[in-house]
Amino acid sequence: MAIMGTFAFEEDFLAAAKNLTSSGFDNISLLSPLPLEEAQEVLGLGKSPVRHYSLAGAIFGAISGFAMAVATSLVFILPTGGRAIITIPPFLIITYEMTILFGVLFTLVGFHFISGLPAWSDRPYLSSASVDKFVVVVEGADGEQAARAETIIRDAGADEVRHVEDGQ
Amino acid sequence: MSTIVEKLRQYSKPGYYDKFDYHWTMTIDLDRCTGCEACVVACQAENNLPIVGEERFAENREIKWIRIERYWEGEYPDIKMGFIPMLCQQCDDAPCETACPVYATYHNQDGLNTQIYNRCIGTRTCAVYCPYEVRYFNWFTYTWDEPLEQQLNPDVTVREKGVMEKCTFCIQRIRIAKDNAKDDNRRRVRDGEVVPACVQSCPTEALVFGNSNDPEAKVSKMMKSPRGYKVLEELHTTPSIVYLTKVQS
Amino acid sequence: MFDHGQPSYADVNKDIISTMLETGPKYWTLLGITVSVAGICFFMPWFYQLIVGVGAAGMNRNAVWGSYLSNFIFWIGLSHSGTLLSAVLHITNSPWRKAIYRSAEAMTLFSLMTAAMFVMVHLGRVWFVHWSFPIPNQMGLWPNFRSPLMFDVMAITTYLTASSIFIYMGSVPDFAAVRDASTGLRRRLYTIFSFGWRGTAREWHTLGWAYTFFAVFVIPLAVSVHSIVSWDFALSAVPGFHHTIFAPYFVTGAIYSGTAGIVTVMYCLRKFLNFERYIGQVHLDSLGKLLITLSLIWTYINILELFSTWYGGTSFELEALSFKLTGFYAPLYWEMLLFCAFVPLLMLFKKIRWSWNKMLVISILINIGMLTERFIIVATSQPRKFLPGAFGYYVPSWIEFSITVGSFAIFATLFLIFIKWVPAISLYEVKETLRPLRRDA
Amino acid sequence: MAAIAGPAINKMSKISRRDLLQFIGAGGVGVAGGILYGEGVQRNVEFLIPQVVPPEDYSPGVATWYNTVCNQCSAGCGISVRIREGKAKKIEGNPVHPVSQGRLCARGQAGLNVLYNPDRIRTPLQNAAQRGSGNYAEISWDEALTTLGSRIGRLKIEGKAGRVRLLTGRTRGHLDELFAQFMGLLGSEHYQQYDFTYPAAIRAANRISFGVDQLPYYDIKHADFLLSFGADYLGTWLSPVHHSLAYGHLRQGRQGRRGKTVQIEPRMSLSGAAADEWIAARPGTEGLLALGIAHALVNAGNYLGSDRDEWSIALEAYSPSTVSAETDVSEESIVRLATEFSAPGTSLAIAGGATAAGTNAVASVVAVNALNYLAGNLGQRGGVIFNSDPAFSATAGSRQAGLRGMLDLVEAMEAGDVEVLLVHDTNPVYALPENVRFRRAMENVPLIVALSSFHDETTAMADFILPTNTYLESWGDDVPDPGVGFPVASISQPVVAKLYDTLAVGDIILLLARRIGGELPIRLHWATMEEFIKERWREEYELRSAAGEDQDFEAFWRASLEAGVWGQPGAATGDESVPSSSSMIASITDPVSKFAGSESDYPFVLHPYLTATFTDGRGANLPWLQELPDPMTSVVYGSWAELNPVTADELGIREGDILEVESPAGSIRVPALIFPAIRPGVIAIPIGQGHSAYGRYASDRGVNPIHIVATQVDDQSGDLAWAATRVRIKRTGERLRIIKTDGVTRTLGRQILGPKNDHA
Repeated sequence: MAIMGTFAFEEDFLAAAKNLTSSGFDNISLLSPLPLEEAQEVLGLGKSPVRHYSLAGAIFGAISGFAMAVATSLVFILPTGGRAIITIPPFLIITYEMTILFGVLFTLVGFHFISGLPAWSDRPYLSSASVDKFVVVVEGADGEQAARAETIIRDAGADEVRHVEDGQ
Repeated sequence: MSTIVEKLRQYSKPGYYDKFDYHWTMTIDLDRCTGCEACVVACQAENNLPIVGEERFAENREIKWIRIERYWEGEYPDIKMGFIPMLCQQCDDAPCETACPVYATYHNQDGLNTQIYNRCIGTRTCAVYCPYEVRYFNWFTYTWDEPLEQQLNPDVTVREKGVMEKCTFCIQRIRIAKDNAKDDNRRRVRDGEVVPACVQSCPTEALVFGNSNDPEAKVSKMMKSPRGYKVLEELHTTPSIVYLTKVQS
Repeated sequence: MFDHGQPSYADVNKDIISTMLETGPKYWTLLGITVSVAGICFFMPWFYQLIVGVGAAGMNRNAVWGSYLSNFIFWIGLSHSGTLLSAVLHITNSPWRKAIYRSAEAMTLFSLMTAAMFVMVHLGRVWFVHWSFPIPNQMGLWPNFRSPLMFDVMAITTYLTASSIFIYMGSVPDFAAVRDASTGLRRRLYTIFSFGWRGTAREWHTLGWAYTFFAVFVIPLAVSVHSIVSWDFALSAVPGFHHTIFAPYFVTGAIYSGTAGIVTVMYCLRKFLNFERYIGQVHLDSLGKLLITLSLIWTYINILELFSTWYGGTSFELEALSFKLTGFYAPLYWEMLLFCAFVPLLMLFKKIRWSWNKMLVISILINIGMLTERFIIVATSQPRKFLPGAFGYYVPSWIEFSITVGSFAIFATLFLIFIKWVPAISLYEVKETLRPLRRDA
Repeated sequence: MAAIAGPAINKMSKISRRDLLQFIGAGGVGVAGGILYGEGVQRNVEFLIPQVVPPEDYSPGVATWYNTVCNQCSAGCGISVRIREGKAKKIEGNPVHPVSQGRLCARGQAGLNVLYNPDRIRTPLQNAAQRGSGNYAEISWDEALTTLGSRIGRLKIEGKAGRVRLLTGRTRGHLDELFAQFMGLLGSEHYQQYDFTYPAAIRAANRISFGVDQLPYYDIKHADFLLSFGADYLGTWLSPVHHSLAYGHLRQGRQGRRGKTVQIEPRMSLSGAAADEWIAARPGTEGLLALGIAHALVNAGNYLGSDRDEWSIALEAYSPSTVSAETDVSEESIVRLATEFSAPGTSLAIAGGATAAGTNAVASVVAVNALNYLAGNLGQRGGVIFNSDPAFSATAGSRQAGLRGMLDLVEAMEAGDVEVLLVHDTNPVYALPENVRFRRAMENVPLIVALSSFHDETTAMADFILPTNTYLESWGDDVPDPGVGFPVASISQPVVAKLYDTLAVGDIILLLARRIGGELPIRLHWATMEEFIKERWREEYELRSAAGEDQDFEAFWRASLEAGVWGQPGAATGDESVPSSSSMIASITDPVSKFAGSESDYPFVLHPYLTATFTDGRGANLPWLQELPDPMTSVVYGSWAELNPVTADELGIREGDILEVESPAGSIRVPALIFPAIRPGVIAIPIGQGHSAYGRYASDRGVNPIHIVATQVDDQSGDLAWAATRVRIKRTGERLRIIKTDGVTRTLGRQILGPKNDHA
């Protein structure tokens, strides 16, 4: 059982969100057509752990990149141009590129883990949320809880409130 | 463990990690060279260089592993002509080698700068990097008018379109000489036992070829001549070909 | 910010998504043209060249590198428009970026692809190109990481990967919007594209962070890519190539031509997708200012290059210099200076900076200039190396010209396909620039 | 390879073992796309061993080397041919042969192009349409020989054998003897040779000066000072390879002694480029210059012979001052040359090229001979050494027709006195001036038979073409002329099985003799040329074995075959006896060439020159030589006319402007080339191109300057004075790109030829 409140105005939407959190609803999601700093603050989202992934990727890339270059020259001991077998400067360039490559890839992976995407299962959603409506979704609330949530949302000035079964 | 470390240390030093048995070297005495171009034909015959035809020459796409460059000095009547045979200098610090992304050209045990045709993907970077412009690219797959192909040397590959090629110091001859040396249990090839086609043909004996690791070899003696110099020395490609200047009287 | 009054959130969705859903005959004819030009001018000559050999092009002993490589540099350069620009502006969060960055990044992606095509065309034995990638194979072949060309391979593959991820992640919320606006197969497709994006605060938050990191990675990458391309030349001893200035020279040139490219694309988007409402004077003006700055830097570096060559004073360098300034290709050189150094100065006048048509002309001239610049670098240095006996010159063959033309068609084709699959303007970021509606409003 | 340890080598072997895998790999790639697939796979199948070092399991086949004689020019170098799987792969000099000593010139090595030339005639041919149409029908040998045999036989019976004529190129050794016998037995004294390059003047001059009718051995090798009057001894003169060897030795072969060379010629040749001093005397006055030097030499009292007074009288008229005015060579340099020439140490003067091809040719060479005499170079090491003892039959030279002989032949043909003309290995239609009208004269000959391996301008007129083996497929022998100072004879033997239905010239003659009948078959009883040669060698051997040779002939024969040459290095190096000077003094005449065409109408002197590659045009059908950049100009494929830059500026001529070069005898159109080392007022055009029918590589390419040479005879030698024609040039306004491999021919101050501070 989930309750969805649709707002036309950003300010009302945020107000509703605040009230809900302050009155102890923790399982709420705030759908908006554009990123809203305030909404994220309401949910108390601080620094995203994505950055750890980026760092890990970069480090991994750097090491593997350099390792690959050195390994190659040691496996194929083919002297070229009188240079050393292990020639640092060119290998640093390879390292550099690999650092970035894996940094990006890991960040991508990180994004998916943290945001929980892809998630194609049908979750409470209103298509207008991608246009101009702001939607508050309160999940796992039932009976008296639900009623409270609904009132809070209505008070905040929702255009409409609807009840949807979870996992529909 | 220590050996590994020490190998790594060794490998991170420039230069070659191993003392070669051979360092094939050529000296070219410009005081003997008459520019007759016997060497050019000798090379063409030995190394299956294509007959490219008039249009290709017009397009500057001829293939001549060794060519004679000519430079005038002065004006009529006090004018002099200087010939200089130009072929792959088999540089020890060859700019072309580092350029190849697929190791198609590298430095072999005899100090030769070798081109592996079937590894080449035709980026042509080596030719751009070569200051001596002695690398030649197969813009097309060349054919021979029957029965001229019967002359082709079976010891040398015919190159296909899209690969780079260049002077090899007649490596096929070197290989045969080495095999012979091996057969009669000599560690090294005797001096003068093997010479490239150009050296062999030179009517004035201007070209001398040999192993400069062997101080007794004729080439080692020639290299010591006060007239000796290397072309474009300032680029520090450390060529394996030493020229002896023409004496100006 | 908005020349024609502020649109509502709904308008934004309608205006932008409609350009994807409603496809008129004009689009199809345009697409038809670009596709056939690409086929006839690019692929047919290329296949011919594959059969006879690279000799089909005009390159010769004196210049084994030709227009294929100069085009390669040009397209790589063009690619610096998007990712770099959008990333930099994202981090410095300048609002005017938001309307244009999507298509700018698309440019990046597609010009990179075009550039990659030119590598293929350039190679003597393209059917073995996979040997230049670190792919384990039965022959035990493995690339030589000491080679500047390997730097290229690594850099460009990384760049391609990174910028495609960059543009895709930036578009995920918009894919969701398209999903919601469409039905049937398209809806199902975009459900997949959008990963089932709902636009929850958490999703926005994660995306924001990830996106910033992408940007952070992409900026140094973009810089390194063109530096590395320049090193293909600068690492050789060839007079005219062997300059320490080359890396900044190339990078500046790249951003320069890229930015000019954006102006051109903006113009087209405005014209053909009626985005007048979103792409306005402010964008044009800021781009114009950026272009002036870049042109000045570019000119400065050019002068530096000439100077250091002259100061080098060796017979080699001086010959290369005189050949560039007075030799076979001198007219091209001066044309380049005119288009890239002098014409852009016109943008100092607001009148010109604010006129779309004038800016279009200037931006195109700049890119013509840059195209010739790349060509001059390749074509004037090689034929004048160290041994005068091997001096010569190089003239592109008609096949090279045709392939050059075809490459633009390829780019256009990709772009046309793009605007039908991805919102050419970022919906949510435009919305960010709109004043939020208030009850009292 | 395993002999040398080391990772790099292991890698190399790995690479080679990868071939099949690579094929598979490429196949995998191919699946990606049609054309790439095709390319990837096909190429790899075709070149399964395409790499710089052959794979381990591929052991280099063993090549066999056969020694024989080069026939590409008349130097008679010994060559070794490398044979693999029955195919000739490479030609190199024969190390034991005294002429080539293991070295070989470009032309000699291009002999393989002769053997494997796509344009070779593969079966006997009979003219199917009217002459010159080049329209031939194939016939069998039997048919051809029977027809000819009966035709000639009838003439013989009718006693008209004199109406049969044999014209060959420079033929030496026992083939020459066979020809002579054949014609003799036939009853015709008309066996002549025509070779444009034959140094008739030198021979005649030696007869006059020294009373020896031969080409002496010029010992350049040991000379300290070499004075060459127009002789391009490194490119085309007499024996280039041998001279090159000598030159190398002269320059750097002796510790602390570097010989000096001076070249006197209007246009710088290879030898001129090599010389320390290049003097462009006024064309046609080189002989005069020689006399001037002689005068200075005698006056300076550097000649101490008893007959010095006679000399000074004879040379009175040629004081340096007068000579200087005539030759445009400064007085002091004449005197200097005289001193240097008579300075201690060996000196040598030689004459050739244009100097020996004027109307004054013999007189000039005589003058040069005088120089050698006065400096005491005769019979000396590093001087002129007479080949006292040729191995055998060095008489061939005396059959040289020269221009006079050819004019007689033309006359005879026009008068209808020639019934049958046998032509072999000579191309007079090409190598004679057009207004000799040789070609037109041939039309009056009822039956022309060409014995040749290739179609050329002369065979185009033949009714029958009998295809001959190339020199690499035939038996023969040769005595190098000039010799090397001691008796030498070389054997030439087939090195490969003949490629086509062809026969060696000797065998054709023998077969023909059989068909003709009469006493010919009895006297010429040998089945094959090989048999004939062998018998002759046996006779020679027995003759000489009296002079203390003591192995049996078979052994000797085998040894000679193996070595490809027989010689007596120990033998006397010519007679030291200095010939009497009286005849020489008597023969000193004013050696100034008379040019055809007045200076006013024809302001330029035409200087046709032989090139090291094509000589008299013979080499033009060899692709390797067509693709060999000209040593002095780097031009490939085609002709050009060289002008001095100054002259060119005056006339506003740029490289590539097509000029009409017109002489009193005719005109040709040829592109101009600005050549810095040519005397102003001289136009130099290389000989060799301009063939109309000489195979795919030579035909319709360039021009033939011989055709516009005025037909002037040098009276004393009877030879063509091909360097005595004046021309005028006109710009046609058309242009033609001259194909050169050179870029810029100045060093631009780059130290390419060595550091500027030269070690002298």
